[in-house]
Amino acid sequence: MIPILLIAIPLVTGFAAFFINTDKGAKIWSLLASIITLAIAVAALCEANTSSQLSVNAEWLPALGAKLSLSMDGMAKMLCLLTAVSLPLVFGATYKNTYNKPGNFYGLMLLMQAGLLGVFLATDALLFYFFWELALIPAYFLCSTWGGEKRIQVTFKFFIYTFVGSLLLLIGILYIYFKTPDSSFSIQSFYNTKLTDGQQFFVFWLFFLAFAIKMPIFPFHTWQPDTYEQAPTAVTMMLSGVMVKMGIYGVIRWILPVFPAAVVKFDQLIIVLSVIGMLYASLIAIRQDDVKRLIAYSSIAHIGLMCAAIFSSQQVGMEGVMIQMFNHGINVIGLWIVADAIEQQLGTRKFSELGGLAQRAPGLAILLVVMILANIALPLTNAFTGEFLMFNGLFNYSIWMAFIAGISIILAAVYSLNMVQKIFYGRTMPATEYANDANGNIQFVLALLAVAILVLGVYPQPVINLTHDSVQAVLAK
Amino acid sequence: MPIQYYLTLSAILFCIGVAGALTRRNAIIIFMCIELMLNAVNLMLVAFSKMSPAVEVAGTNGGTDAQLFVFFIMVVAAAEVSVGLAIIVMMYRNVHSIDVNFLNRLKN
Amino acid sequence: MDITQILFWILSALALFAAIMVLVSKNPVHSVLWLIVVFFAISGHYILLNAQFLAIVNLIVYAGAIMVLFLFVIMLMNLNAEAEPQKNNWMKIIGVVTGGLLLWVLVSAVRSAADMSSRTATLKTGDIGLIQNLGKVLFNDYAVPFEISSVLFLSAMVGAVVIGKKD
Amino acid sequence: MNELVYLVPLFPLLGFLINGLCRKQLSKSLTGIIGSGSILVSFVISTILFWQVKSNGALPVDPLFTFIDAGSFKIDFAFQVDQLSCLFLLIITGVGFLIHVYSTSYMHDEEAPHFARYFSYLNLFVFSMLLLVLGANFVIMFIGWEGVGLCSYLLIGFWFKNDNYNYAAKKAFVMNRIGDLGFLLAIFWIIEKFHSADYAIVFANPQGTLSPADITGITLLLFVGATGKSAQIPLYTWLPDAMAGPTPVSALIHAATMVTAGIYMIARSNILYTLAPSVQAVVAVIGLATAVFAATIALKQNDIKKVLAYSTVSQLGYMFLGLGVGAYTGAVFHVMTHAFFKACLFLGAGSVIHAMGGEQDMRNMGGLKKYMPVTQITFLLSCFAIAGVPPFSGFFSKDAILSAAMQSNMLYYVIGVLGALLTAFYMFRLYGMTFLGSFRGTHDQEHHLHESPKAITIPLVVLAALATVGGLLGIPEVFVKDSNWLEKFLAPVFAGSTALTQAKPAEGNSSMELVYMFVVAAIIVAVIAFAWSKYKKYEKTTEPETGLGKVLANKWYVDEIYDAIVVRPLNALAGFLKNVVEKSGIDGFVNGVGRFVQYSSRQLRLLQSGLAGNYILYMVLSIVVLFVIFWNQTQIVQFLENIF
Amino acid sequence: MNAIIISAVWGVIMMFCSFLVKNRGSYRHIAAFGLLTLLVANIMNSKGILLFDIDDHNMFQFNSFGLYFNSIAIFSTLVYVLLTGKEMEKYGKYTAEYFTLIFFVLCGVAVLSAYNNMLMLFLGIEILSIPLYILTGSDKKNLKSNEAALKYFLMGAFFTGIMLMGIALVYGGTGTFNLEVVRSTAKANGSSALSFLEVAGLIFVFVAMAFKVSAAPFHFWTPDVYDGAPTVFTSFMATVVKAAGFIAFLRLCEIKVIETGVAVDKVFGINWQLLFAVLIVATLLVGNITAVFQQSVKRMLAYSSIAQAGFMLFALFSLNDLAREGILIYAVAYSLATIGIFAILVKMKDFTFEGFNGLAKKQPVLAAACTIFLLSLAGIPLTAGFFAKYYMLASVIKTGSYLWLVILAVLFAAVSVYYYFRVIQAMYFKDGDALTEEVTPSFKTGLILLSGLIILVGVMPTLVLNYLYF
Repeated sequence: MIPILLIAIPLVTGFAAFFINTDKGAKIWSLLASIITLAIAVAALCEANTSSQLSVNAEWLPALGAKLSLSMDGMAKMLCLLTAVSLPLVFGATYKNTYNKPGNFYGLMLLMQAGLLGVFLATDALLFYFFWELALIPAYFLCSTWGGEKRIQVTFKFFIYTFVGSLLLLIGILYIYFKTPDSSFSIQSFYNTKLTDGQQFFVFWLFFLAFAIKMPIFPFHTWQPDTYEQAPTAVTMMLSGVMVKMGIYGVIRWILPVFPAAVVKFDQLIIVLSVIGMLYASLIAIRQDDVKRLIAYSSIAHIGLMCAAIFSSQQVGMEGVMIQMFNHGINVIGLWIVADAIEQQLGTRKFSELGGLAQRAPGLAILLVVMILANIALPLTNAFTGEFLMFNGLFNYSIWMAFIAGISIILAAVYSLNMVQKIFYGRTMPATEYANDANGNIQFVLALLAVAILVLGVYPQPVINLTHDSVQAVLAK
Repeated sequence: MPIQYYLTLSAILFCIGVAGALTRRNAIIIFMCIELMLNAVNLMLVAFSKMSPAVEVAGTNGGTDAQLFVFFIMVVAAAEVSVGLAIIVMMYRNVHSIDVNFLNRLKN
Repeated sequence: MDITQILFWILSALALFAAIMVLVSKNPVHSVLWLIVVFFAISGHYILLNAQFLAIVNLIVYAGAIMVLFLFVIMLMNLNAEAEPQKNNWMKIIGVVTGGLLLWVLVSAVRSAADMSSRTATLKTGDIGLIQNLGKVLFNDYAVPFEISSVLFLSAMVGAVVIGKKD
Repeated sequence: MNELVYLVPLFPLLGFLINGLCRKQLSKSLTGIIGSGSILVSFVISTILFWQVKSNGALPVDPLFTFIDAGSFKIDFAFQVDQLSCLFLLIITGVGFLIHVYSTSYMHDEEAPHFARYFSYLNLFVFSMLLLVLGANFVIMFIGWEGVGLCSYLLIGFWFKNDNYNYAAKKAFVMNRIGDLGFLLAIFWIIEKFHSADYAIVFANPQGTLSPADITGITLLLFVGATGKSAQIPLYTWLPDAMAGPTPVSALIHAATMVTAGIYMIARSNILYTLAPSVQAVVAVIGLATAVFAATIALKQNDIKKVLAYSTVSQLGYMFLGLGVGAYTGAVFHVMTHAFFKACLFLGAGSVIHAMGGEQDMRNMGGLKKYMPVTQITFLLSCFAIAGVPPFSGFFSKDAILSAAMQSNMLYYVIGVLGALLTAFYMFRLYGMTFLGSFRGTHDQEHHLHESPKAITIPLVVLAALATVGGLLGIPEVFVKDSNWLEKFLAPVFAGSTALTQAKPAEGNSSMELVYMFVVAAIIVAVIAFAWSKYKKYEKTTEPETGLGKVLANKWYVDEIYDAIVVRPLNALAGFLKNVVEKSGIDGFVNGVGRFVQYSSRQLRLLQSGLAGNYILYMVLSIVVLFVIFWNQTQIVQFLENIF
Repeated sequence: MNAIIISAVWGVIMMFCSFLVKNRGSYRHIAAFGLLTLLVANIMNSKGILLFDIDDHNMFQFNSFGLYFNSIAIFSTLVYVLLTGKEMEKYGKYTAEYFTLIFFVLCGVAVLSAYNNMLMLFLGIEILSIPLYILTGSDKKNLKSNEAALKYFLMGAFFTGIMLMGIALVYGGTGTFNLEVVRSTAKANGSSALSFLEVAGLIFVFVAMAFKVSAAPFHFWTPDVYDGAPTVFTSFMATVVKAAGFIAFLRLCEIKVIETGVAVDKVFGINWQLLFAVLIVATLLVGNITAVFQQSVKRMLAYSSIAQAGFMLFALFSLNDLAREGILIYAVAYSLATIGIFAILVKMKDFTFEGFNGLAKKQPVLAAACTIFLLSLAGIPLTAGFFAKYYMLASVIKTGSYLWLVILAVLFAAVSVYYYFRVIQAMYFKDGDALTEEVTPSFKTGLILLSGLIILVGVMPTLVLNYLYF
């Protein structure tokens, strides 16, 4: 029952929101809707994994062997929680922003949330593919309607790029579908299908390309910085906070168990790619002059680490990925909120025009510092546990990979501190001369995030336990 | 008379028709060449209808249906001609030319 | 080499020559006339093949009706050699070559059909071409197509009116 | 009674939270009281703990909660109080408390919120440092390790309006991170082998689990971490720049406590090092090199704090030398004494700077003796201590290290002694230029020269006293039999190592050692006398340094070299990636695909020429082509199968 | 049989209406009613209720598939007439005649969906084509219309010749015009199983059919004709007629390809798949790539229809049950979406992409509906178009070979997104005042219903397919 609600509520409220014309009305409506969703997601946490409340299995297209089957295990719970948490945060933080056609904006946001939740819940390949696309379409309209000046081309590139990926995914799904003994799309029969190595090596790439583009993994990442830069920040938060997790989730849920042989064969290559991506993105981030682009590249670096950890296929690394998916989500949302606060108030994102903001906006400064510390995975912030475990897994895979990847820790310190220093320290600039501190909502949301960061940093065990079963399940395959 | 003679003959006529359709620009001539192609086909069909030994298959009336097919072809040809000439005339009314390349607004 | 074979060769030669003349003659009227010659030659073939009905229909419908219609139109537009649009020679050569290629394809198809080599077309004999046989079959087995072709005619008629009528 | 352990770090944490969150509300005095008070409390608790440990050995470890349980291994949030850690506890909280008190006066010019910010940072630092030394496993140590790094970053950049300070802060943090990476990898290695990071498990019987290669790797990586944190070659350059921070910070973090974390770590894992002699040699050589190298630089610095900074680096070098030659007790001993006299020196320098109104260049000082007697006396005592003049503390601690060095390798000893002489020289150059001779500053500077207030002088006196008598804790065996209290106290910690190194006779030819000791002491006194007389009548000179002097004054151009071989290439690479690879390369390719499609569209549509004749031509031709394909299909299918 | 006769009869009725009924507005209502009756009659037929007892001497072979497609075609025509029938009144005074011709076309469609004899194929194709020549040229004063009609007619006649040549050769090889050849002695002794004449003939026939469904490289007429013809008729041509062509083609292949393939693949090693692979690649390439650069939405849609044909060809390539179902879904999805788009297009004053700028602000309903249609054409999930493409890809993947073909198709599908979304961008993200003719509420309702239908099929394709198995 719960999965249905999780998807239905944002879906319905989203469509309803299209007919709300007043700015305030739309905001209240969507905020309420997202909070209800959050409540349900929390309720899901309380259910035991075996509980019948957590799985739905209805007929959909019997002729095709596709079912409307949704279910939640630890990982799904965790990611649904992330999705459900992020939207109220986003709405809260951007409460003061105004959009023309507010109804459409918030409606699309809710629809996107529905799609994301669906992706995390679906245990039927065709259904999964449906939600995979459903999450993409609203994002497309959101970005190219309310984005920056280059929005149309950039978003279009993003769309086509990911669309190619998902079509390849579709081919892969169909290919396995015809190999399944009972010709069904259910994830179980996918797991039970025995593919020859040759088939695995081929289909693996169809799947992986789709996910790699979504994550994104070097060298498929070029859509990301542009999109994050151009998209309205509220959307960017969802994109980088939640949507990139789709790719990682896909790899864990759909690739590792289905193509064991291929994973063993290609893990070297993919880990190398990811590690290159980490260093590459970090180096580029060092030279960025734009807050949003910097965050985008740092996000690429983090995702690269997660991908590498996944393919090192060590339990430790996997645990790390799980917890990090959640933590990276909230951390990066926090960073975007700060970026948005700055841009909304000062109208610029260029480091060269910022500086000395700490004197004008001490509250924002302190909160940003917390976010940044989480971003560089300082101990006792949430990210530390995740990265510690992931690096540990990577180390067990290969000490040299761990070493090279570790360099990105140093680079991360460089660009993150650059950001703090250029925005908040030093003398004030014309732009920041008369700035004042961020408004209450933003500070409140950021404070919430900061608390979460520290709590999860000191006591991460709950999240680890939550996803423990999924890790076991994946590694068992 | 070996059947292949007839086949070859009608093939040649057919291709002459094709070549005509390719080499001329006058719509009417092209149309006539197409008629020529149809006649080549007719000839071939009639030749097949008289072929011996016929390809033995059940449930047909020997060569008759081939000749009836020719008949239908003529029927259709007549119908096509009426429409085709109407179109050509209409075009001539508008542009006073029946050069197929004269009207060239639709391209790319 | 009996008379029928001689006739076959003559008619074939005539048909081919006339067909070529249809292409090469500048004046559309001449083309029409040459085409009629082709039709006559083909009708001759029909008679050789003992398909009298078709031979007659061919003459009446094609030579008689269709070609006359063509002539009317050409006269009505008083087209002549001068008004005749010409393709440049390159296009002509390419056209001919292409036709030749198609011929090559067809002929090689015919020749690679091994089972045809042994077969012949029987001349002068056989009565399937006679009108009563054809009529029987036409109004038994082929009644439905016959009726349906009337739809074709109706649409052609309507079309001719819609398109041709001045308004 | 064990809950006390958790109270030790708890109070600084509380202080941090209170000062940090209520920085707008609290008055300065209240902030100061909270800040220093919290440290005082934890100092008191530490002393209690100390007595417990002293009476009945190391306290048992019981975890507070499970920090990470990743299935294959489990990391507890647990504290361990044994002789080593409680010694450090005393140093940290004790010296820390004095410096807090000092700060209340030193930082008084800041307005309240920043004042509170300063104290919250300082408390946070103490908290992290306590975590570092209290942690019962490497991960907790790493947490503290990074925490102190963060605090040093925040405190160096405390005056964040000044960009150079920010750069210094960033430099410190990044260089520490380089070391941290090594530390982290070492931890992974340990976890991989032991499936745990607890000291108890790791040090129980390492040679059982670890291959020699493992040990070498782990110890090397740990040492990399140490070089970062404790400012050894090649990662020492951040420390001198770190002097950008407020002087008490330099005293606490960059002299007394944080920089000794590296020594703590190695002393903690002494057993591993004892098992890896080759790495020990590396440690010794690096330490020695750093000691002498930094000392040479210190010879020509004119910024009072810079001199002290380089002397710190050099003293840390001595400690590593000690660790390298297996004199773990000596190293820890030197950590302690160094904490006393170096803290005292820094605070003294701070008081001088305070009096000089922010002036740090010694060339503009001189003759301060008569203006600020207390500072001068305490400073002088500390100078004797650091120079290693008997019976000051420095003499004993340094001797403990040097004698061990002599036993392991004569060359170490000689070079070590040379370094000691340099130390003596530049310290008294510093003293002379500052306090002797006549005042060389401007008039209004001279006008309000004054002795610093009590809050500053009292800590100075206390520290000076400690610096003077502190040595008595470890009087070498050669004087009085088993008089070395510290040795006995720390024995349990280093038991494993000593068990392994029984081969060496504890006291070799003690008579020889005594001779050496006093010869050296004599030379040192001579050097001091020379420096004293030389800089008593120091006059400000304008002609620039030349030759070696110039090189030394420019710190051997190390910063420039690093800049040339690391920083600039990295920036260039980043720029190349950003502007060329990313834009033209990868993204260029992606967009190129799109452009190619459009281009081919532009070409392909030309086929649609609009001429019916051509259309028919194309179509007839394609019929022919289809036939050709059809006839050769077998070959084509073959071909396709070969491709796909 | 019901459909064939009734459509012919109703065509005649419409003909009489042209002078019996004065009010031109009422023609389309009569036509709609006729279509309804036609639909009912056809469904009765598929339920086994025959209104006319005629012995067709095995000229036809009615099966549920053909009849079901027939219903789909009639239904689409109904939708078409309801949405855009009014527009026909713009072109001359022959509205009733146009409806007549449309009914005749439907008669041809009915023939093609059930023919069992080459002769009926030939007649059906002609009945399909000749009215279209006329409809194309119906805008007599418009030179583009003339040109289109002339080109269409000449090429159509030419390929009639090609097809006849093919049929003749097939007859030579088999001695009959029936599709199923009862090879009495044939199958027994290998090589005489079929003469190469039949194979060659089939190639000719396939080429002619490829021309009718505008598969490259026999597509050249399509862009010009679709562009030149009056938009309202383009819509009809591009949807119902093209789908019918595919059904005929599929029927031909299912019988001929399978039996010849089976009969002789040892002898000649015939591999029809290769032939179709070539056609598919060419069609996808030409359709998608050329559409990218178009400036006029109408012409873009012409090319996109070629691209869609490329996808439909997959059914002929793989010829399995999925292909059969798929072509039906595709017919529904593609026809409905295209009819919808053209219905919107005829309301536009300016057919270029710029003409759509800012439509979302002025006509939100039109824009939204148009978006759904475009998404369906692009094959985005939750629209019928997705399952259309899904079935096509699935049918090929099921055959297990030629996976590269699928990947290629998918890449081209991504290209197609490029030009479909250009319209969406114009409508939603570009500023401008899109000029439309007045839009009646009923029209809007129609669009909304249509888009609802498309989404319904997109979620529940089985709704469409289940009827197939009644």
